[in-house]
Amino acid sequence: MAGFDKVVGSYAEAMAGLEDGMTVIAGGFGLCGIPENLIAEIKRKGTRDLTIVSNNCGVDGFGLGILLEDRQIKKMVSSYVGENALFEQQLLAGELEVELTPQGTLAEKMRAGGAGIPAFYTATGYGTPVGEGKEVREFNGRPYILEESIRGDFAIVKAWKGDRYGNLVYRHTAQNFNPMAATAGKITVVEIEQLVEPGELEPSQIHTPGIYVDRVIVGSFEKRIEQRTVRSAN
Amino acid sequence: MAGFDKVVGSYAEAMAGLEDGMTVIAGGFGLCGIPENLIAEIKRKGTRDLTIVSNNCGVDGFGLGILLEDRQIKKMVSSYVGENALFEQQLLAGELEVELTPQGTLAEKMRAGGAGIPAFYTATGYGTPVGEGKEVREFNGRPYILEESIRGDFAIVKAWKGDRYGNLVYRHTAQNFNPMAATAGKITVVEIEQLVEPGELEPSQIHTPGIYVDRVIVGSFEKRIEQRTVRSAN
Amino acid sequence: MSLSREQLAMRVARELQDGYYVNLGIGIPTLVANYVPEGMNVMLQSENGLLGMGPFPTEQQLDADMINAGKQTVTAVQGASIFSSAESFAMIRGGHVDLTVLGAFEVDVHGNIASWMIPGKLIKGMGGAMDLVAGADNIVVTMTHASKHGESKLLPQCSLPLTGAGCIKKVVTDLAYVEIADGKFWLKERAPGISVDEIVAKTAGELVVPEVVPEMEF
Amino acid sequence: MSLSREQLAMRVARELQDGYYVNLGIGIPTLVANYVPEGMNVMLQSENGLLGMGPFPTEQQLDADMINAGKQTVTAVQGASIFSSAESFAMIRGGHVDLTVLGAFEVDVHGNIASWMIPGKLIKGMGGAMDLVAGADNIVVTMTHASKHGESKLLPQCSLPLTGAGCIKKVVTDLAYVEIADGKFWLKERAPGISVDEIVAKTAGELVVPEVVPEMEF
Repeated sequence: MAGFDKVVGSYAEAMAGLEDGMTVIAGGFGLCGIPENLIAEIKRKGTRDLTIVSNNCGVDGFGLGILLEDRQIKKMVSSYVGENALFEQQLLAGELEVELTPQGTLAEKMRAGGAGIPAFYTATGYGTPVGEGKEVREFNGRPYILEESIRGDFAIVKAWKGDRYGNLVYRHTAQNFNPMAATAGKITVVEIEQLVEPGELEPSQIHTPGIYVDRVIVGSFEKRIEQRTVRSAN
Repeated sequence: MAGFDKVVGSYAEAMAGLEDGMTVIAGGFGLCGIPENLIAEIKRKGTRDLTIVSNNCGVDGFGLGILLEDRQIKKMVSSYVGENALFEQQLLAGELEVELTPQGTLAEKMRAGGAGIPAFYTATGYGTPVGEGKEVREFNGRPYILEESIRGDFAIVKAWKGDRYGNLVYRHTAQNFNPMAATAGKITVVEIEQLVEPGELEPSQIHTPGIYVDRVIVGSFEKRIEQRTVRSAN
Repeated sequence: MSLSREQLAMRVARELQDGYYVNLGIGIPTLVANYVPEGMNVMLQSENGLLGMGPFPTEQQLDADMINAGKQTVTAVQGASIFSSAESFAMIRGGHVDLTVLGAFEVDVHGNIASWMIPGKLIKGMGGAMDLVAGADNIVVTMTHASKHGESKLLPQCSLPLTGAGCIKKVVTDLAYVEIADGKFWLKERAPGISVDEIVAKTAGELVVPEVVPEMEF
Repeated sequence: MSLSREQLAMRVARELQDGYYVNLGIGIPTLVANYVPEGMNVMLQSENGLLGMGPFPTEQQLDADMINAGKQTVTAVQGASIFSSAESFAMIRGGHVDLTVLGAFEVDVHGNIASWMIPGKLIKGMGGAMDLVAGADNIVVTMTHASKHGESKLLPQCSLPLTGAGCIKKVVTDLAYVEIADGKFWLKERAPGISVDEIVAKTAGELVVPEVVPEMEF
């Protein structure tokens, strides 16, 4: 199935076409399930003035945080950016713009973007700064605000297992924003831990059907833990 | 986990509380993945003036078609109702109302209903009879119509495997509308083929998390085939 | 000679490209799957929730839980995925399907299509057709050029209630291949042995005819 | 004596019912999980996509791909499910979570809550808090009744930017359990040894005080 073989051989190839000023949607929650090597490739490329749509912005020195070091990010669209001293510094210095978006609204904006729904109503954020300037409308006597969907020039995604066709399965809570991000990129690039043969993934257990995916690369991952909490074994 | 044990022992118990005039959302596509025994229980109960939200209305003598025999359905919300002579007869006689809804819009209306999204914009149906009387709005230069979500007093769902907590997995294309229906009922009743122990279903491979489900019943199914198409084995 | 059903499917199949995800409607569009060119791979999407539809099952493979959007029993190819109707139409509405092929009663010079409802006749419903025409960039309509009574189906303005507005750019009929742009039909190819005069006579909407109209080859 | 963090969690835990799906915010709300009454079962929802959150892992169980909304490594209980953020907030926004517990800076008599932003200080973001308060019918806010400087956090009108409007009905503070209805606070219980006078003095919004205000029992 030559036309459906989406595996690329290098990270340079995986991120080919990314240009200054583009919008990149990234999967991951905190440092869990982030496309860490695709992010590193963006740093290596030195692409600038990026708008990054991601629930968080990594930490100092890991994840999206490394794109702050050379000031590659112009704007973040996120629900929470509090884990990152460099972020704070650039924000206060006016070098970085941030559009804070409620977590559920952010997830739904990505899904809607991928699903051809340009806008939807939600009660989330009504009466708060998030609702300012947005249309308010009542349904069944309750006010809702209008939120528009998000699409990206690129989406960067981390999955567990994948096949050449781009069918993907995520592992545990590393799923998070990845499935929605995968649908919302004009070019969707996925890095996976394990390449399997087409047919190995049970069709009805595939989280992301390959139709959403343009490029697949097999990577190895550090998977840094942000809050290491353990209990004693007994 | 007593408080989470949702298994009921009889179909009467499964559909307890269903009253005349209620709205019932049903999973299934054609005769595939329909909650055939829950439908039979509605016939047995004789509940009337029902609004049924389902992609199709079964066939004469099977599936939702059997609810037409005693005129239990007041209104159907469906995308396609062409497989049913009794349906045609009651529609032409003015005994039955039908609200034809594009298939994708119908699926999204159910999902939105379950997800707390009261309305969304879609290009589907713009400029057609479906768009008549609905708000039109442009996003990025393209016109879209506003569609409102659907919730039901009951949702009736057919799954393959399920546990006592209501976690569900669907089999092959019997998934179809069932996951969305499951989220959109005030009371969601599921009939399953196979009861498994909590923990047997891999957490990240559950199609419908138990939080959406109120009652579970184990049934046996005829699974009638609507269009039997086969090829020779060689 | 006007094209046969098989020839219509063969002509539509030339719009396929390697690696395309394709949704084929019921009827002639379904036949397109039989004419995928050698060495080319396409993946068929069935809107009830199957990407990678395979052939009909053998008696041994027959499974009531495995059907296509036409409610026929089918199989899945290796590498297929199966999902909910909401996910299926997210793909369709979101423009992820590369090519959609469907039938119609009428199309017009504005790219409008009418394919689901004849007032006065029983209305069975639009199924997924409205979503498919609204979601796809690349749609091929295939139908006869005129009705049995000789009335053109390529109109200045659709007379029947629409399935979608302004969404059709390519029409393969039994007489011709026609594109729609700038409020006109553009004649691109004619069926073997069909004269330009016949096509002009059977096209009610404005038709631009180039000096040379190549014949389709099969 | 004003309630300790553990006592706050214990009082909130009395709002639990058998079979409840519960979302617990970061901080004191998290402690509520330690005080689920004997014989009662609740299932914890973590908004990053986990229903059925278990205790922290042992060293052997530790897994970077298994975290909660506070980004802490966790485990899953038997019968848990794991899903996307869109599915997680479909549950939350759709009102499927039975009880949500979260902290706040301020609440007011209109049921407004401010919990995410102090102008002039660095804004870190609202995370899932706005979705949680908009989606839940049954929310318990837990916080200190007044600031360290003695300023009431139960106000006629929130002074800080809101997290949600008109959504809070129950507040457990270190001094009292208060309900919100009809544009007023309603004093329902007081912490052991805390006088009604002290509660009145530290409640800036209109507070309705019944003749008898029972003491919380622990």
